[in-house]
Order: sequence, then structure tokens, then C-alpha cells
Amino acid sequence: MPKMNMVEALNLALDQNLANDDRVCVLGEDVAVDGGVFRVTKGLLEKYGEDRVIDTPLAEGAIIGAAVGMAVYGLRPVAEIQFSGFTLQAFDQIEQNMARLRHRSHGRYPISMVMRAPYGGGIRAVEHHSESREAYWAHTPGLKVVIPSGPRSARDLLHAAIDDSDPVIFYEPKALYRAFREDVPDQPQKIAIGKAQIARQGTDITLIAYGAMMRPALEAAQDLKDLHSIEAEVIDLLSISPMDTQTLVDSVSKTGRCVVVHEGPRCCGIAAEIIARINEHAFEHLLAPIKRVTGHDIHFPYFQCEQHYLPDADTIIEAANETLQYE
Amino acid sequence: MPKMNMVEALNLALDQNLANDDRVCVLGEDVAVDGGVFRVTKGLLEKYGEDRVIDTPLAEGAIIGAAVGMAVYGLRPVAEIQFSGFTLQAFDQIEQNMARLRHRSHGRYPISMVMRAPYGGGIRAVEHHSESREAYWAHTPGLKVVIPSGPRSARDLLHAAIDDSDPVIFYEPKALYRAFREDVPDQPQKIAIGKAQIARQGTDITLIAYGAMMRPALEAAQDLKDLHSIEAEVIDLLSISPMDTQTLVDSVSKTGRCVVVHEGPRCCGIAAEIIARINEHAFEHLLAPIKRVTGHDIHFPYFQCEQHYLPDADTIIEAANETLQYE
Amino acid sequence: MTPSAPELAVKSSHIPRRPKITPPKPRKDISTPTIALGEIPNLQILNEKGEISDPSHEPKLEAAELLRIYRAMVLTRKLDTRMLTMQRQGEMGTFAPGMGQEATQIGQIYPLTKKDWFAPSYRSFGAQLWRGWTIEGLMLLWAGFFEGFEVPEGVNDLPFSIVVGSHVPLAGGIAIGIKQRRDDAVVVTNFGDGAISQGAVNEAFNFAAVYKAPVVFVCENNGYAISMPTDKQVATPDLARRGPGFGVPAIRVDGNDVLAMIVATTEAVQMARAGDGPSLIEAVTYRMSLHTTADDPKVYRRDEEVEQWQAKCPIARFEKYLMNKGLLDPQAIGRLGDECEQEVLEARTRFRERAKAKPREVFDMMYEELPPELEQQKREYLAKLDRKGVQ
Amino acid sequence: MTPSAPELAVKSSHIPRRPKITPPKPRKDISTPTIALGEIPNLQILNEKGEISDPSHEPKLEAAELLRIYRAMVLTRKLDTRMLTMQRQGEMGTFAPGMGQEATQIGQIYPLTKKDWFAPSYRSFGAQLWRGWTIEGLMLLWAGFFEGFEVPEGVNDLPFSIVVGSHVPLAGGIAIGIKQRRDDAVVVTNFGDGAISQGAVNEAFNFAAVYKAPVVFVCENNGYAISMPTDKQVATPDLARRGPGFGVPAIRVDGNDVLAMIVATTEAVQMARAGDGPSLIEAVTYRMSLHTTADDPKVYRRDEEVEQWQAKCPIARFEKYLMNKGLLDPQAIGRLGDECEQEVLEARTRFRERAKAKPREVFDMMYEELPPELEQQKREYLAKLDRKGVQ
Ligand SMILES: Cc1ncc(C[n+]2csc(CCOP(=O)(O)OP(=O)(O)O)c2C)c(N)n1
Ligand SMILES: Cc1ncc(C[n+]2csc(CCOP(=O)(O)OP(=O)(O)O)c2C)c(N)n1
Ligand SMILES: [Mg+2]
Ligand SMILES: [Mg+2]
Repeated sequence: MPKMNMVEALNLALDQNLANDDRVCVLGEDVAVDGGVFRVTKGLLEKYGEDRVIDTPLAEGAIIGAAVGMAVYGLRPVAEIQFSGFTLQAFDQIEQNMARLRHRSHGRYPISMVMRAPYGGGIRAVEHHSESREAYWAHTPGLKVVIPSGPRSARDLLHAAIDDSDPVIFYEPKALYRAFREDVPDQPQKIAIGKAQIARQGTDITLIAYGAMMRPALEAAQDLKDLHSIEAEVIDLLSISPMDTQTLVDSVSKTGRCVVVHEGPRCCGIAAEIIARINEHAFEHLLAPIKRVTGHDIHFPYFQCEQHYLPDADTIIEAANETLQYE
Repeated sequence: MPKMNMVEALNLALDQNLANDDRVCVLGEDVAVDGGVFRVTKGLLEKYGEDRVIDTPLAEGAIIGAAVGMAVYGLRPVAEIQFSGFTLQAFDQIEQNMARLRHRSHGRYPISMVMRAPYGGGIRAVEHHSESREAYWAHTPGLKVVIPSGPRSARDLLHAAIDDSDPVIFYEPKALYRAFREDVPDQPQKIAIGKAQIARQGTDITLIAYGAMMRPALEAAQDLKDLHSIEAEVIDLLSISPMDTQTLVDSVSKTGRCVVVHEGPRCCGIAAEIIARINEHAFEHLLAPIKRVTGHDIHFPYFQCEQHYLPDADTIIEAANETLQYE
Repeated sequence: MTPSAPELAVKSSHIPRRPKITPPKPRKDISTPTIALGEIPNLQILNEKGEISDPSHEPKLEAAELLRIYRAMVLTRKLDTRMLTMQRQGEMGTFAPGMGQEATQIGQIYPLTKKDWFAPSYRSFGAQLWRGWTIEGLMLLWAGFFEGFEVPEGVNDLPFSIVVGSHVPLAGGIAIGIKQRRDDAVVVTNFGDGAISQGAVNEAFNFAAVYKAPVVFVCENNGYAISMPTDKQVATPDLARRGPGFGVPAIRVDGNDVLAMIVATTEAVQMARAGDGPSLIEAVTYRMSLHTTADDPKVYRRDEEVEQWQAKCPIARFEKYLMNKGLLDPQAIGRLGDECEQEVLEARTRFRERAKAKPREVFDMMYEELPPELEQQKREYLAKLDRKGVQ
Repeated sequence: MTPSAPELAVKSSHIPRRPKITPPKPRKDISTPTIALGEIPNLQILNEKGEISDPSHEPKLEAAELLRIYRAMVLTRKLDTRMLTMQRQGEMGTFAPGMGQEATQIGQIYPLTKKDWFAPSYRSFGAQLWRGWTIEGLMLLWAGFFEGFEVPEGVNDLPFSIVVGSHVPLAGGIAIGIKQRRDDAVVVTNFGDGAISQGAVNEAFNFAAVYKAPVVFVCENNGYAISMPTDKQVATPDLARRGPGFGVPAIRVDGNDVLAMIVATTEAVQMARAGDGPSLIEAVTYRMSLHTTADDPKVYRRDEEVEQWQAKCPIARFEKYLMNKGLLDPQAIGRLGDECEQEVLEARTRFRERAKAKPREVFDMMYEELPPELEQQKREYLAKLDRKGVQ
């Protein structure tokens, strides 16, 4: 089993899907000749030709609009938006067409497409290149939203997303693109969109995270164990919408305490939704208020300050400790 | 004191601000000659001329972009987007410029502008004309978001929004435009953005709502009193962002039970945020899980079904009763 | 291998790189002008008096065909009028009447086959009927019943778009798909003079031009975008020239002349089918009626203007042409009108039978399979209907 | 009454409806071509060999002025080169080099006064320096220090935009404000060949044309949008013709000829100031260096192409012109180069002194006053810094 980084794993998933299903095609800015600014689509043009690996003019709205049209026609486009910050240029097309056309056409045109975009901080980027606004899409009916946390989940989730008959927003934690390698089997493991994974078992507190935040969350869990003998259960959300409420509720029902971690702004973010659901389904098991360790409701800082802004293991530990000490 | 409906009250607020401050101007589709499709800007062109009451071409992104530019120049534009569904056409301009330019310019260009838009269901409208997506803006750092619940709060809030030196999203519950009349004094009452109002005092349960949902919330409170001798406290949020956390927390700390009501989709909606905050600040006072009576995570139904979809007094009462019976 | 949309039945392991396009069969019966990238050509064939003003382009259509076209325009207007009455009587929601634009409507899709695609905006009764949407379906959706949006079997069209201009990039996307598959279908999409200000529409022009996608853009310049006259919407004397700025050849057509519309669209569709890429047709017409039933045009336009356009009525004009040709007489006109009226009334009966709200179905068609959280919300919602005794 | 931006000092109770525009002072020293709505005119004054190819348009600028322009281009390139070194040594973040576009940069803002406005995109070192932004400021912001974005006193410009095309509607908005106030300022905004595909930019063309707003659109066609060559970005042989499609007069200029850029911009600015509305200048130039420091152009373009453009270098060309005029000799060139290099190095020293991250300030400038919830988040965040011992 080859060890791959996330870029390679995503490339593999695209390659296999292009090979196996000629309805699949890839489009976006610089995806063909250049192979993508992060090289996720490298080599695909040479293999599948310019009809299926398509460089587009610089217009995100038109990219999504075109992809929706292609899906209507029966293709399975995977559209890349170069940075998630520029998905806003396509917000109208995403909400008004991508999310709605199955419904508007009374089921006639299911929009089986994927919108890929790198998101999140940590790569010393300029303004608009570090945002995490997955909550916009979670708040938008008709979409699915998934976020991998490593090469392997990236590969499997991308397969699942392309396979799905509904439109899927696929956010890639760009800080992890080349951060580490994992064994990635030749064939994808079938995983269902909508399922979380328990990344570490524990009994004392539940830490919920996803994407690039899985690393500090797991680090925090290890430290909690090493330093305080606390057994933290760590859940990798993977699917933001639909969300695996049951797994979250089961865990918190067991531990009674919970910290939710994400990079995006706090107000109306994913953590708020998780808290609301746990409040609804596990209220009687809660021993302490659920803590949010999230991005703040400010613009993502210029990169010299980003390491302070982003949630890290220390902050998660601090929050966990406060939660654990709550009486 | 004249009795006015919300359209007249908003018109009065615009009129007074145009009269008192020549930096104020109004722009949008059909706002000048036509006086706005809901007649909110009626008569303003005749009084203030086409330089200050500006019909625009049909491009929401350009309307917001132009308004931000005008604000940079020192004017105080009030931009109308004809229906909130079409604010998505301007999402990029709102997030990337309106919300950020004060910050990006290091404070040099505060964006003192208002984006007005009718939102919400209840007027038997076609697709895209009934959405409530205020949570998108609450999740966007740099903005303020306010929503009145009647003619008087509409007038006062619009004054406050125009006065504010930060960009304000002003959502108008279109179902209330002509729904009822209130006394609207000649001079606006100074109200601060960021403050909620206790619309009805109570001790047994807190109902939190805003906009058009204030009417069913108050109706529910009355019925709870009449039928079950329950004293519900009803809070009119008015300001969605910033949110008056203190008033909410104080009330729930007192009542121990809470139902939050809004029209918009549930997932990552305003109710989720409220629950998260109450969980953080009043956990020990909570006697029951906080209930959400909200829109569902589906596309707003075609209008023959909207009255079933929209939260109503019965549903709120049902939720309140469940909350009250929770042990 | 030609795919069948929307689901491509077969997966081909190898897609040829060279186009295999069915060579267009040049229609002998229609002689086309030249849609151009330079000076914008103007096209009118039938003048306001119903006389042929440009004989060189008069299409040689058979009598039956001419009458079919005429009937379609009459039916469109009958439906329009009836819907307005129904709306005023509370049986219909807000809708957008198309009166005065019948020639534009029928002409723009006349050259399409069933397997071609059409992506209309909301003011497209005529074209939708011609394409195979049912009258009762259109009534249902404008009356707020979801099922009205159901795309009829065998119709390859998008449901119309309410958001101005937002469907235009989709039309381009379908055309890109067609081109990729060496399918010989084409796409026609229409939008208004207001829509041409939307970034989305302009982005779509560029995409279509860059990919030489087989799409025909029909801009129905009906003089107004709600209250905004076209000459305040844009700073150019016409809308057609927007095309060449993007490399999209364009033509300006008298949109109240159904022959000119047919001829221009025929050329545009032939170009697209031949692999020559997109084109833009500006159809100059006039919205005789309200913007929507919520609108009062008296606020922003003068009655005289409307009267002037009355004289240019697309139906009356074509009627005169057919009468001059001996294909119609007052009696036939009356009979045909009654027939159309009858057709609308019969459809209204079917509409009334089907006009039952189905509140239990609002969670349908959201996803292929409802996720658990939505299942729960649905249960919650159905319980509420149960409590209220709603079926 | 002329307002002072950004805060209009005085409120006038009555705003005149008729424009009171300062009549433009036609510059005697610059004879202008005609920016047009029809055929797109081309303008080159100085050819690649540094010879005057169009004497009728050669501007009659004084020696000192010519040298000032030359120096600005050299300084721009020195800064560019230095930043690349700093980036490679880890002292700078990702940035967008402007090498090869110096003439386009200086020419496009040359005719502006301090009270005019400039809304640049991210590849605008040269123009920003000319306008009064400091070198260390630019270094700071590209090195990830927020304060680099501080608009210097007396500079009437927007901070540059990272989001392609998103600032262009703002430039139009400022111009609409100017027009409303009968101010005689104008706005120049620049953007790339890629940006012209954005809906926002096309919407801005239309708004500016409709309001006859005093804004000059400068499209720097440097051949590429990252890896996408201009001829795949659009289907037209030039970008200028996009303008007339919207009613915006346009001209295509040799962007490596600083004299042509100055002359074209002068005419465009005069038009705008005179109330004649917007115009579009396509500056044909070439991005000699990387898209950004994260880019590898070898993947998508051939070395020979770059070499061909080397021969068209805007600085070398202008140098020859000045040498032919006797205003420069190799010694002076060397001295001037050293001087500029020195200026950059001194700025780098100031940059290094100021290059201190200020993590305690990330909540600043969010709002006029921080709301309570954000106050709380700030306390939380500061406590974290305290825990980590971060100042
Ligand atoms: C994006 C968007 N903005 C605003 C509206 C509201 N609106 C509906 S129709 C219309 C005018 C459209 O004018 P035009 O494109 O000329 O088409 P017409 O109605 O004349 O057929 C407007 C502004 C909308 N539906 N979508
Ligand atoms: C809206 C948006 N989409 C994508 C990007 C990523 N991006 C940055 S520069 C660039 C190419 C811009 O090309 P062009 O407009 O020609 O300007 P140039 O870089 O050549 O100066 C792209 C795609 C962006 N910054 N903004
Ligand atoms: Mg129109
Ligand atoms: Mg470029």
C-alpha cells in the first residue's frame, strides 16, 4: 500500500473516477495544463484529454453554473474552486441551482456533482485564502458537505462524493495537503456520507473536530491522557451535512462532557449546531456546558498572527479542563 | 401620533434621514420612479432627486459594490435588494468588501451603509421569494444584522442602522409590511443596535423570536396564559448580530426553560447560536433542553403549503408544553 | 455514440477527441441572414402592416405550418388572458404575463427538435407550451402547487427560472456537455433586457464563446425590467452588441415579427449544430401587460407608449399576412380563437381537479434519500399536520 | 462645494441637479488619440527599438518629467527583484511580481492628481509607489503584517484587492459618488485579463456606462491568468472590444510603451473629468516573472515566448528613447539604478524594524466599537496569548 499525502490521494481518487466512469469530468481554473495550483489534478489532462479535464475562464459563478448544466445533461462534473474564499462568487449558483434543481425539476434532474475547494488556515496565505465557511453550506438545504482529515479519508470521501446522486461540497483542509502521509489502499473503502468516525475511544470527555482540526484534537487527547490521565473520546465528523447526530449523542451521553473544535467563525457555526443537537438529544447526560474552541467572529488575521488565532492543542486542553472541572 | 404600517414607517425613516443628512442616498432596482416594488421608497425621488434616489440596472452585486464605493467616498448609501433571495447575487461583494473594507483599510474607510431587503414567507410568493437566511450574515464577521418586528421598531431600527458607522444588514419581514398599524412618533426613539426587547414579561418559560415570528410567539404566550396559566416571557431579538446575549441569559436563568423560534432553516441557524450561548452562560439554570421551532432544512415550499411550513402559535405552544413537562 | 440525457446510458471507455457532428441539414425553406460579429444586422421580414418588407428572407413554410404557428401564438395569448382573470379572482398566484411577446416566444424555439434543450426564464408561456409543457402544469405552478414544475415526459427542458439570469450559465453548461459528447443537440435560452445586466449572463456569454458551445442566447428586449426602461438599463442603443464584445455573433430582430424570429433562430441553431458556437439574438418586443400581477405600470410608463405598440401587435400582424395569403378569414380566426379558448378552459378544469395542496410532500425531492436529521424533522412536521388535522 | 473624502465635512441642504464640473484643462503637452466606441484604435508611440513610431502622439514632456517616469519604472523593478529575493529567503510571503509591467503601471496613474482615486489589484507595486504608498508598507503587507494595509495620509486610494475583479464595482461606486457631488475627481482601477471574465467586472462596466461615471478601467493584459493564456480566457482577438459592448469607449495600447500608456490614460482621465463617462484601456503587456512566488510558469509556457517579450522590455525601450534624446547615458543609468536599489534597501531596513507581529491587535478595526460578544472572545483570546507568553 503506497504512502500518500492528501494531494496524491485526491489525485488518485479523481484519476480512478475518470477512468471508471466517462461521465466524470473535472473543470476549474488552472486544473488542466497547470494541474491545479495545489497540483491535485496533475497529470489528468494528459490521461483524459481536454474534453474531460477542462481549464475554465476566471469566473467561479460560471464554473458552478456550467457544472450544474453538465449534471443536468447527465455528466458528473467535479468542479474545483481555487480557494474556498471564492466560492462566494458562486453563491447564487450554488444555492439557486446546484442545491435546488433536483427539487425544482421535481426529481427529473438530480445534480450529481462535486464542488471541491481548499479551505482553512495555516499556510501563511494572503487575505481571503484562509477562511472556513462550511457553515454557509450546512445552512443551505439541498447540499451535502464533507471534509476529510487525512489522505485516506480524502480519497474515500471523494469517491463517495462523486458517487453520490446529490450535490456535494467537498472542502479540503489545505494545511493538510502535504502535512503527512498515510497508507492509501489501491481500492477505495466504501464509506457513507453522513457518518462520523470515532478516531480515539474515551470515557471522560468527547472532543469533536474535523478537517485540519483533527490533529490538534488528537494531540490534545494524547496530552490529556499523558498529563492528566483523562480519557478523551475524539470524533472526526467527516460529514458536516448531513451530520451523524447519533454518534455524537452516543458519545456525549457516555462522557457527559464535550468540546467542539473548528476553525470557522463561532457565531452560527458548526459547533453551535452540534451543541443544539446534543442539547436536544442528550440533555440529561450533560454534566457541564459544552465548550466551543473555534475561530473568532473576526476576519481571519494576516498570516503573521494566524498561529495564534487558530485553535491548537493547548486551547483544546484548556477548554477540556474547564469542562472537566465544571461542577 | 399617526398610525402607520411598516411600509409607511420605513418610508418615514428614509425620508427623515434623506432630509437631515445629505450624505444619505438610496439605490436599488425600481426604488426611484416606481417607489420600490413594496412601495417603501415611494415619493422619495420626487423629494430628493435622481442623484440621491437612484434606480439601478438589474445587478445586485453591482448595487452592493457601488454602495460600498459610495461609502468609501463618504456617502451613506442605503441599498435595497428587492428580495433577500437575491442578496446571494451580491454575496461576494458583501463578504469581501462591505464587511471587510474598514478592516482592510486599517480603519481608513469605515463602510457606513445599510443593505435593506424584504425576507421571509407568508405572502404567497414564488420560489426564492420567501427565504430567511439571516444566519449567513450572522456567520459573517464585520456585519451587523437587524430585523424589526413592527412599524415602530422598523422605523427606529432603520434610523439606528443608517446612523451606525458599520455596515448593517436590515432585513424586513415582508409578511408584516401591511399586516398591522402602530403609533409611530414624529421623532425616532434612539435605540441601540445590539439590544433585545422584552416584549412580554413572564417567569415560567422564555420564548425568543424576531421579525414576523414575534406575532405567533406573542399569540402563543397569550394562549399559554389563557389556557394553561403559564407565564411566558417573550423576547424580541431585534438585533441578530451583535446579539443581546445578556438579556437572553438573564431571562432563561430566571425561567429555566426556553423555546427559540425562527423561519429560516434549522441547521446552523440563529436558534443554534442562541442555544450555544445559553448553554455557555446559563447551563446551571436550565431545567429542560431548549426547543427549536424553526423552518426545516428543506427548500421553502411552494406557497400552497407555506402556512403549514411556517412556525405558528400552535407549534410554539406544543414545544413550550413539551419543554415545561420535561423532567 | 450519442448519450441519452439526463442519464447517460452507456459509459464509453474512449471518447474521441475530434468532433463527430451531424452535418446540419440546411433548410431549403428558410433563407438566413448573417448573424455577425461586426456591425449588428437588423432583421424584419413582416412589417407592422403585415406586408413582407424583406422578401429575400421570407421563409417558404407550408400553409399548415404557418397556421400551426399562428395558432400557437393565439393559444399563448388566450392562456395569458385567462390566467389574469384567474389571478384577479384569487385562483392564481402572482405571475408574469407575456402579452405582446408571442412572436418572440414561438419564433425562438420553432427550429428546435425534441432532443434539443430549452432553458427559459419565467415569462415563457408560449415557448413552453410549444415545447410540450401542459397548460394545467403551468397553471399549477403559478398557483403555488409544486407539481406544476414536473418536467413532462419527453421534454428536454429546464423548469423556468425565477431568479433573473441565473439559468443562463446552466444553458451554457448543457451545451458544453453536448459538445463533449459529440451530441448534435443545441440549447436555446431566453432572458430579458434586465437580465443582460447580471454578471452571470455575461459570464455565460464568455464561457459559451470560449468553448464554442452550441447555445443560442435569446434576449427578449421587451422595453422594461419592471419599471426600468431598457435605455436606462444599458448605455448602448441596442443589446445585441453585447455579444460581439464577447466574441458571440449577434443579430437584432423585430421580435414582433414571428417570421423574422424563426429565420434568425434557424440560422443560430444551424450555426450551433454545425459546431460554429453560440450566438445572441436580441428580440425587440414590448411587454403589453403588467410586469407581474403585483405591478402597476401606470407609475412608470405612459399609455400612449402602450398604444403605439398595440399597433405592432405580433398576432394581428401575422394574421394580416395569413389573410393576404388566403390562409385565414375572419370566420376562421374566430373559430380558431374559440378553439384555443376552449383548450385553455379544458385545461383549467384539469387544473382545478389537481389543485390540491399536498403539504405532506414538502420533504420530497430534496435528496435521493432523506438523511436522518431530515427524517426527524419530517416526523415533527407530519405530527404537526396530524395535530391540525391536515391531510 | 467639494466634499473631502472619506467623511463629507459639510452637509449641504440643497444639492444642485445640474453638474458643476471644473472644465478640464486640456494638456498642451499631450496630444490624444480617440478612444472609440466603434473600431478599436491601437496606440503605440515608442516602438520596441525605442524609436518614435507615432510622432503625432508623442507627448511633449519636460526632461525632468521624463526622468521621473523612468526612475519610477526602475524603482518598481528593483523592489520587485528584491522582494523575490526576500521571499526566497523566507522573509516575505507569497506575492505577485510585476516584472515587465512597469510601463503599464506608471502610465496608468501618471495623469492622476492626489485627490483622484485609484483602486488597484494586487499586482500594482509601481502604481502604488507613485501614488504614495511606501515601500516598507508594501513589504509589510506581503510579509503578512496587517499594518501594511494602512492607507498613507493624503493618499486617496483603496488598498489593493486580492479577490480578482472584486474591487472594480467599488471603483464605479466611488465614481458615482464623485458625480453626485459634482466633485471633479476621477477614479482609475486596474485588473487583469483573467479578471475580465468575472461577472462583477462586467456589471461594473455597465453601471459606469449607465451613470456616465468618471472611471477609467485599465485592463492589464499580461498574457496569462496564472496558467491560462489570454486566448483561452476569451474568444475575441482583443479585450478592448468588451467596452463598446457596454457603451464604454475603448482603446488598445502597447502596455510596454510608457508614452502610449500616459497618452491614452490622459485622454481617458480628461473624458472622465469632463463628464463624458468611463472608458476602457487594454494595456497589452507581459508578465515576465512568476504568477506568484508559488507558481512554476515552466509548466504552461515556453521559454522562447518569454525571451521574445524580453526584447520588448518597457524599461529598456524607454531607456533607449531617453538616451537618444540625450537625457541618459550608461553612467546615469547605473547611478540611477544604484539610487533606486539603495532606496529599496533602506525601506527594507525600516520594514525589518517594523516587522513585528502584533497578535494582540487582531480584533482591532473590526467595528467602530467591539460588541460585547466580541469583547468576550477577545478576552478569551488574550488569555490564551497570556498562557503562551505571547506579547
Ligand atoms: C436576481 C434577481 N433580481 C431581482 C429579481 C426581481 N425581478 C423579477 S423580474 C425583474 C425584472 C426583469 O426584467 P427583464 O430581465 O427585462 O425581464 P422581463 O420581466 O421584462 O421579462 C426583477 C428585477 C429577480 N427575480 N432576480
Ligand atoms: C475571484 C478569484 N478567483 C480566483 C482567484 C485566484 N487567482 C489569483 S490571481 C488569479 C489569476 C488572475 O489573472 P489576471 O486577472 O490576468 O491577473 P494577473 O494575475 O495576470 O495580474 C487567480 C485565478 C482569486 N484571487 N480571486
Ligand atoms: Mg424586460
Ligand atoms: Mg493576467
